[in-house]
Amino acid sequence: MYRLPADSAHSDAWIDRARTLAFTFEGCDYTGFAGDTITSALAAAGVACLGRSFKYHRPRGILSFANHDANVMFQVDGVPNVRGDVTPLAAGMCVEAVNTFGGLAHDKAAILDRLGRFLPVGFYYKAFHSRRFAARWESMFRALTGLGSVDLTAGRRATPKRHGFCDVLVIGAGVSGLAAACEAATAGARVALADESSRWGGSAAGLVTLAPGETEALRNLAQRVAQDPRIERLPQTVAAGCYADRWVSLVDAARLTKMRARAVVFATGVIEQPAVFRNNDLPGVLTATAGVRLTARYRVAPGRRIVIVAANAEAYAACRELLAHGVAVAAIVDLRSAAECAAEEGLDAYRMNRDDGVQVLCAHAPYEAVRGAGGALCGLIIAPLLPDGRIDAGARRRIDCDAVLMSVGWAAASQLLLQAGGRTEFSASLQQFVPAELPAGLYAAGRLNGVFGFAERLADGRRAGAAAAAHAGFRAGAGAGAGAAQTVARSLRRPSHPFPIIDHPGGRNFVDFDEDLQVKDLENAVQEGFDSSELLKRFSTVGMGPSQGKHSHMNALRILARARRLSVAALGLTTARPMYHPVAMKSLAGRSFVVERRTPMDAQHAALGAVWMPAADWRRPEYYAVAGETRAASIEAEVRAVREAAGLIDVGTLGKIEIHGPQAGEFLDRVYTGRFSNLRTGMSRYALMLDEAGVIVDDGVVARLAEESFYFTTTTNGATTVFRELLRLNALWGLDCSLVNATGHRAAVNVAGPASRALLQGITDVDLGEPAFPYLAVRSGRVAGVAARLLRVGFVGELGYEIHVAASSGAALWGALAAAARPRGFRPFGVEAQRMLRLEKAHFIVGQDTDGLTDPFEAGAGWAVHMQKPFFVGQRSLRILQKRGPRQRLAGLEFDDPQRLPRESHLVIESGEIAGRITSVARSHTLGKGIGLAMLRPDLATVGRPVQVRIDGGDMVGARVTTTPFLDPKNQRQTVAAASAAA
Amino acid sequence: MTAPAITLESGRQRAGLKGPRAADWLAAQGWPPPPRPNTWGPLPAAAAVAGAAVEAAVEAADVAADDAPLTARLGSAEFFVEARAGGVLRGLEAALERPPRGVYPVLRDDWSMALAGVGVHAVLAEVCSFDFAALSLEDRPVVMTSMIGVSVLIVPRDGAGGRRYRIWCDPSFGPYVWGTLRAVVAECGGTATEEGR
Amino acid sequence: MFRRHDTLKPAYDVVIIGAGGHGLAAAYYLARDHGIRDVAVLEKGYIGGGNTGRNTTIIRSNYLTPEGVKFYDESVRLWQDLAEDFDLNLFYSTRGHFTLAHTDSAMRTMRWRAEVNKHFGVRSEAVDAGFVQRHVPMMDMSCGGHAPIVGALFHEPGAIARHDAVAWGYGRGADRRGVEIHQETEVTGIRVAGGRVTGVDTSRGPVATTRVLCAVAGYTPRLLDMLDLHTPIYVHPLQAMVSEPVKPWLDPIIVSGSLHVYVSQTARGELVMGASLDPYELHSTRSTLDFAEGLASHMLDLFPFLGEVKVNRQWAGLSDMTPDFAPIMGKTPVEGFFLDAGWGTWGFKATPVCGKTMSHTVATGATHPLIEGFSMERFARYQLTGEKGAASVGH
Amino acid sequence: MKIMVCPLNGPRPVSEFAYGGEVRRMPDPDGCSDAEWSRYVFDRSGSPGKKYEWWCHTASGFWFIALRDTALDEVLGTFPAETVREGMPPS
Repeated sequence: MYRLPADSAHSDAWIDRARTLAFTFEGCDYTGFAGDTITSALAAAGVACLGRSFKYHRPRGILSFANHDANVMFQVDGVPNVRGDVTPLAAGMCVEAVNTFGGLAHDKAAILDRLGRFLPVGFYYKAFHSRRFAARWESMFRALTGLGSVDLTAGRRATPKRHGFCDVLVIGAGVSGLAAACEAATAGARVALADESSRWGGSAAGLVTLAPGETEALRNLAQRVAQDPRIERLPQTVAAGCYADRWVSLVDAARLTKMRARAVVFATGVIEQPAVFRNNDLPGVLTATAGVRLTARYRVAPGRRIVIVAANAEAYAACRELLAHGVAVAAIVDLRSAAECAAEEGLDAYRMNRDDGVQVLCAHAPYEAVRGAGGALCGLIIAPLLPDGRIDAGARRRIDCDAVLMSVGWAAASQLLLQAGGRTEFSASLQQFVPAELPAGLYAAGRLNGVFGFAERLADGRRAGAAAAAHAGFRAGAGAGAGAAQTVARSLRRPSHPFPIIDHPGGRNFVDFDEDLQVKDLENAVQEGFDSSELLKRFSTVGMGPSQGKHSHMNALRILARARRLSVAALGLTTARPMYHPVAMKSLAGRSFVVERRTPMDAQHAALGAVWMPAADWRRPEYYAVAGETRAASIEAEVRAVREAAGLIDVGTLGKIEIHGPQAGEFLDRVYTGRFSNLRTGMSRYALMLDEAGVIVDDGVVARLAEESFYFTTTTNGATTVFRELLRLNALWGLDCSLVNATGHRAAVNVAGPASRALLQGITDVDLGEPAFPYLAVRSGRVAGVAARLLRVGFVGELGYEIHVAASSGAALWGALAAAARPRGFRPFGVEAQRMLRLEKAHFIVGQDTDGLTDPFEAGAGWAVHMQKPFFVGQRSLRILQKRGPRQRLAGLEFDDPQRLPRESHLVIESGEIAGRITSVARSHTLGKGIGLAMLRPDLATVGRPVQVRIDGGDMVGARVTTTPFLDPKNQRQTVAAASAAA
Repeated sequence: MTAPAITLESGRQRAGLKGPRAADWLAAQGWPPPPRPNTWGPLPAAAAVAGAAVEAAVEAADVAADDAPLTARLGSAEFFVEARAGGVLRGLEAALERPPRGVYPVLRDDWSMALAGVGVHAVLAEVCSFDFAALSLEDRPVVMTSMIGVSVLIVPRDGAGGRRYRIWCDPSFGPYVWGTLRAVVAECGGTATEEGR
Repeated sequence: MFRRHDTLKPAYDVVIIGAGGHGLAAAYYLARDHGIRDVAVLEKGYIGGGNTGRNTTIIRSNYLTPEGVKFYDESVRLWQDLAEDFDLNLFYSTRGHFTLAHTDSAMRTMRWRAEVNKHFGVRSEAVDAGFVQRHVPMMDMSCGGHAPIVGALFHEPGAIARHDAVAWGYGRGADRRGVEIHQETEVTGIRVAGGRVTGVDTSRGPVATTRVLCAVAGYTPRLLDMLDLHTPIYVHPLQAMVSEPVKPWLDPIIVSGSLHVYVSQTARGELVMGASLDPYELHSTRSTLDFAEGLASHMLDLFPFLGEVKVNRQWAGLSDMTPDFAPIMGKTPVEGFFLDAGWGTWGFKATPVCGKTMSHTVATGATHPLIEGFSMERFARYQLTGEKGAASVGH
Repeated sequence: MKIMVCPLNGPRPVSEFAYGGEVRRMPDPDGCSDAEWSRYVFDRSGSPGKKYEWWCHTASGFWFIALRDTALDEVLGTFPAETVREGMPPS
C-alpha cells in the first residue's frame, strides 16, 4: 500500500498534506497527515501487518476499514482496544498492536498458528480438563487470553451524559438517511441525524465516479442538512443501542446522549462480507469498500497490482473508482457464470478490459492467497468454479498481485432495528435479510431495506422520512413529501453471492476473523450436534468477538445451512442485543450522581469532630472524636455523659410523618399493631409495624397533636419506603385522612440525661415540670425562640426530650442547646453511644436484633400488639403464627467474662448444633458487665439458662439468659424519680 | 444572560396546605387556587401590591417579574404558596395556625434555586429526563419530576431574561442538589450565585 | 455430542421439561445412578438456551441457613469432578469470592454467613478492609468516596465455570446413556387423571408418562397453570453484560450488595458483570440502558481505571423468585409431577446437586433429605427458610 | 427507557416510578381459612398476562393503577387509584 501523489484531478478530500503528524507504531517513527486515521496513516506508510489474531496470532491487516476490524485494534497511549480504522491520527500518538508477545513483528505466540491443526474448535472443551491438567490449562489460557491491557493506575474519567429529544431520529447519513432527514424536516419535524463518520454521504462520500446527477443530489442534501435549523447534526456518533419506546443511546467522543425519538428511521446500510478462501486473512486481502475508502478518502492505494474478487455490480463500481484514481487493477475474478456476468456487467467488463486492460474472468473463484518472502501478499491462486459449485482445483493458476479486494456480498446492518423489536426475513433473490415487520414508529430505508440503486435509495429515504414525520404528527404540505406514496423498490440484481465460500484441503479459510474460525471448525461443530444458529454460536464462539459477527454471521449461516441441507431462511439469525458497537464504561457511567442527605446540623457535627457513618442516604456521627482519646474511650464518655448529666443527639434522620383527618386514628390503628384511636391528645405511644406475613418491618413513636392530627416517627432506614406504603394504603382504603412527609423539613434533637430537664427548661417556655409534662407527653412551644414540638421519650433510658423544629431552625436549636449544656458537662453523642444506651435498656433495633422473618412475639414485643383490634396489617398472619409457635426468641444475655465477648452474629452452639445468634453485644461500663441480645432457640430462652457462644478462632465463651432491661428495670430514671433525683 | 446562571435563593416565605377543603378555604382567603392540578397561579392583585412594594426594594425589576409570588397546585388537593417578602404571606400563615376541618397545614422548608440563561436546557438535559424545551407555558405548568435522583418541584416562566426555571427540593437534599447543579452549570460555562452572599 | 431425534416415542418412563442445566443434570443422574434411561428431555428452544446460558457462572456455597449451606456445599463438591465425569473441560476455575460490606450492618450479615459456613466446614471468613485491599490492591476501597469498604465475606472456594459446557456435558452424558433430548419441542399441556400425571401434550404430539419433572425456571408459572397449581413464584428479569477481552488483571470474584455489582474475568479475558434484579415483573429478556449505565457507574466506583474498557454485549434472563429467596423443590399435590423451580438468581451454582436430589426424588418417590426444607408447602405452614436474611447481599 | 403515562403527571420514563405489585383482593380476614389467607399473603399469579398493578410516581407521591401486559411490557392504560375500590374494569 502507498499514498497516491497529490493530483490536480482529485483534490485530497479528507486529508491535509500541509499538516504532517508524527507518531510511533511498535516503537518505530511514522508520519501521517491531518485527517488520516491511525490505520490510513500506517497503510500509507506501507505497513501491511497491523495486528495479530486472537487465537493463532496470525499477522492481520485491514479487512473492512469500517470500525469493525477486531484485528486492527491498538493500545494507544495506554488505552486498550482502540479501533485504528476510525480513530483520527493525532501528533505524538504512541500506538502498539494488542495481543502480541514480544511485539507485532516477532510475536512468540505465532507458534500457535503452526499448532493450529491441533487446536480445532471446541478443543478447549476437550483438552486439559483432567485433574492433572486443570491447574496448567488455566495458567496457560490466562496468560494467552485477552487483547489490550488495562492501565491499573488510570484515574476515573467522568464524561457527561445528556438526555436528547426529537420527533424523528435518523440513524445513518448515507444517501437514504440524508433524504429521510430532509424529508422529515420539510414536514416540520424536529430531526436528529446521527452517523459514525465525520462526513455526510455514507458509502458514497468522497467517490469520484458517481454520475454527475448523483454527485449533485448528494451535495444538495448535505448542504440542506448543514443549514436546516430543524436538523440536529450528530456526526462521529455511534448509535449503540435501541431500547424500549424509541430510546436510543448515541455515543460520541464527548458524551452519551440518551435520545428519545417519536419515530426512528434506520438507514444503517449494509456491511460488506469477505469471501472465504484459503489465506483470506493475509494482510493485503480486504473488502472492496475498504479499498475504495482508502483510495478515495485518504488517497492510499491498496496496492500496485490489484485483483478484485467479484460477485456483484459494486465490484465493477469499485474497479472504476480505483482506475479513476490511477490505481492499477490486474483482474476481476467473478464467481458468477459467464452468462450472468454478461447480462449484468457485460458493458462495464468490456470497457474496463478494452480501456484499462483489466482482465475479467467469469466463473472463477479465489482458491488461495499466496504469501511471498517477508510474509507480504504476492499472488492469488484462482480456479474455475463449476456450475455445481465445486472448484476445479486441477485447472488452478496464479495471478501475481499485492492486494486482493473482495466484493462478493453484504449483510444488512439490522442489529439496531432488531433490538428495537423489528423482524427481518431472508430474501433469496437478494441473499440478504430485509425488514419484514416493524413496530409502530420504526422505519427502514436504503440498502438495509434491500434498495441498492442511487435514485431508488433517495426515494426510499424520502418515503421513510415522510412516514416517520407523519407518525410523529407532522404531515408534509402539498408539493413536499413526494416520496411518501412510493413503495420500496428493492434491487432487481443480486448484490450478494449465495455461497462465496471455497473449500480447501489445507483449511485456513477464515469465516470469523475475530475468533480465528475456519470453515471446518464450523462444520465440526455442526457435526457435534451444535446445529442451530444459537448453539453453533455458543460452541464455536462465532460472532462472539469484538465485532459481534458483523463479518461472519452470514457466511456462518450459509455453512450451517449447507451442513443441515436447509435454507438460510429456515435457520434465521441469532438474537441481536445491545451494544451494536462496544461502548466505553466511562460513557455509560457518566459523572454518576450519588444522592446525599444532610441534616441542618451537619456542619456543627463536623466542627465537633464527628466520625461519620452512612445511614440510608444520610451520614450520621458514629461518635465524636476527641484528640488523644480512643474510639472506645470517646464512646464510653458519651454514654457516661448521658447517664450522669446530659447528652445531645441529632435524630433528624428519623422518618417524620403527619397524618390529619377524621379517620387519621383509624388509619394508624390499621397500619400499626397498637391502638391509637384512643390515644389521648398530647400523649405519645410506641408503634410497631408489620408486613402482611406478620414480620416486623418498622417501629417508631406516634404522638397525638389534636383530635384529628397525629405526628409519628419511623426508623431512618424505613422512612422512605414506609411513607410510600402508607400513601398506597391510604389510596387503597380511601379513609378520610391525608399524610404529610415532614422528614426533611423538620430537624430533631434528643436531649437525654438526668440534667436534661434543667438544661432545657432554661431555654423554653414550655413547662417541663411534673405533672405538667409527664413521661410520653407531647407539647408545643418555643425552644430558643423557635417554634418547636417536644416529645418526652425514653429510648436511651433516661429523662429525655425530643425537640422537633423546622429544618431551617435546626442549626440554631442545636447551637442553643449546646450553649445551655456546656457548663453541665455537655457532650454530644453519636449512633454508637445510643446503641450502647438502648442495649442497656434491651430495646431492639429493627433489622439488627430482628431479621426478615421475626414476628413480634419472637421479638418479645407482644405487649405492643393488640390482637383484639378489628384489623391491622399482619394481624391475620399473627393468628397463624401463634398456632405455629415461635421458631426463635430474642433474649438478654449476660456474659461470664466481660473481657472476652463475642461479636455480633457469632453463633450460640448447643450440643454441636446452631441454636441461636448474637444480635447485639457490648461491654456496659454503667453496669460493669458484658451484655447482649441474642435470637435463641425457644427452649433456650429461659431466664438463668446458660449458653455457649463460639467466638473468633472457634473458642467458646459462656453466657446466661437474664431478665431485661439490664439497667433500671422499673424505668425510674426516665420517669419522675430520676428527674427529681437529678434536679 | 449569555450563559446559564443558577442562583441559590434565600429569604423566601412559603406555606403549604392540603386536604379536601384546602381549595375552597384558599379561595376564601382571597388566594384563588389554580383550577387545574399541576399548574400555578400568580398572587391576587390585592396582595401583590403589598408584595411588589416590598420586592421593588430588594430585587431588580426583571427578576421580580419572574419571581412574583405564586400559588402552585400539586395534584388535586395540595397547595404550595411562596412569596419573596414576609408581608404577603403573614395573613395566610396566621390563618393556617388554626385551620378548619379538612384543611391541613404542610410545613414547606424547601431549598429553592433559579436556573436561567442561554444554554439553560443543556444544563437541564444533563440532570433531568424531562423535555423542558418542548414544554408550553401557556397553561402555567408545574412539573414534579426527578432530578439527579431527587424529587423536585419546577415552575418554568418566560421572563425578560428568557426562560427561567424555579426549582424547589426537600432541604435535606439541598446541599447535594445545589452543589451538583452549580458544578454542571460551571461546566457549561455558566455562573452560580448565592443570594445574600 | 448429542443426537437429533426425528420422532417422539409414544411413551417414556420419565419426561423432563426443560433442557437447561437442571433438567439435563437430572436426566444424567437418572440414567447414571438410577438406571432409568427411558427418559425424554423436552426443550422449547435449544439446549442450555435459558438461564444456563445467561447467568454469570459464579459457583459458591456461602449461604446463610444450614439447609442452604449443606445443599450448596454438596453442589460445589460435585462440581470438582464433573469435568472428568464428562470428559469435557468446564473451565471450572477457583478464584476466591469476596462479598464486600460497605456498612457495619452489612458486615454483621457477612459474619453471620461466615459463622454458619464454618460450622458446616465451608471455608468462609469475615475479613477486614485491610485483607480485601491486600487481595485486590487495585480496588478503590473508598468506592469513589461514597461507599467505603469496611470489610468482606471471603469465600475461598468461590469459582466460575463455562456455563454452556455444563449443559452440554450433562446433555452428552445423558445422551450417551440413552436419554432422548428433543429440542424445539414445546409442552402445551399436562395430562392428569385421578390426581396423577398420565402424560404431556407437546407441539409434536402427545407423550404418555407417569412421571414429569418440571425444570423451566422463568417459565414455571406457565407450566403450573396447566395443572392449576399455585406458588409464590414471581418473575423478574436479571440482566448482565460483558466487556471486550482485556489481558487478565482480576483474579477473584467481586460482589458488592449495596453497589449492586458482581464481576469476574473469564478465561477469554472478558469481564462478566451483573447487578440486581430488574425492579418489576416482566417475562421478556430485553435489555435496558439504565441497567448498563448504573452497572458501569458502580463498576467505576470499584475500579476507576476501567473507564476506557468497552462493554461489548448485554443480555437478560428470567429469574423465578420466591418470598424467602430459596427454591421450591420436590413433590407436588399432583402425584408424579415433580418441581425444581424458584431458583431466582442462583440456579447455576446448584445445577449438579439439583440433578442429584431431583433424580433421587423422581426415581425413588421419596424426597431427598437435602431438599426437605424447600418443599412447596412451607409457605402455607409459614415455615419460610432464612435465606431471606441473606438476600440483600449479592449472588 | 419505558414510558409510563401517569394519570396526574403525564408520560414519564419508568425510572420515575416505583412498582407496587399486582392488585390483589384481600379475603375477609375473619371469614377466610388459614390456607386461603396464606395463599393471599404468599402466592402470586406468576404467569405473564395483562395485569392491574400499583405504580407510584415518586416525585409526587402519586399512586395509581396501570394495566400492563407483563409479557411485552406494554402499558395498556392507567387509572386513578380509586378504581381499586370501585372494582376494576376487566383486562
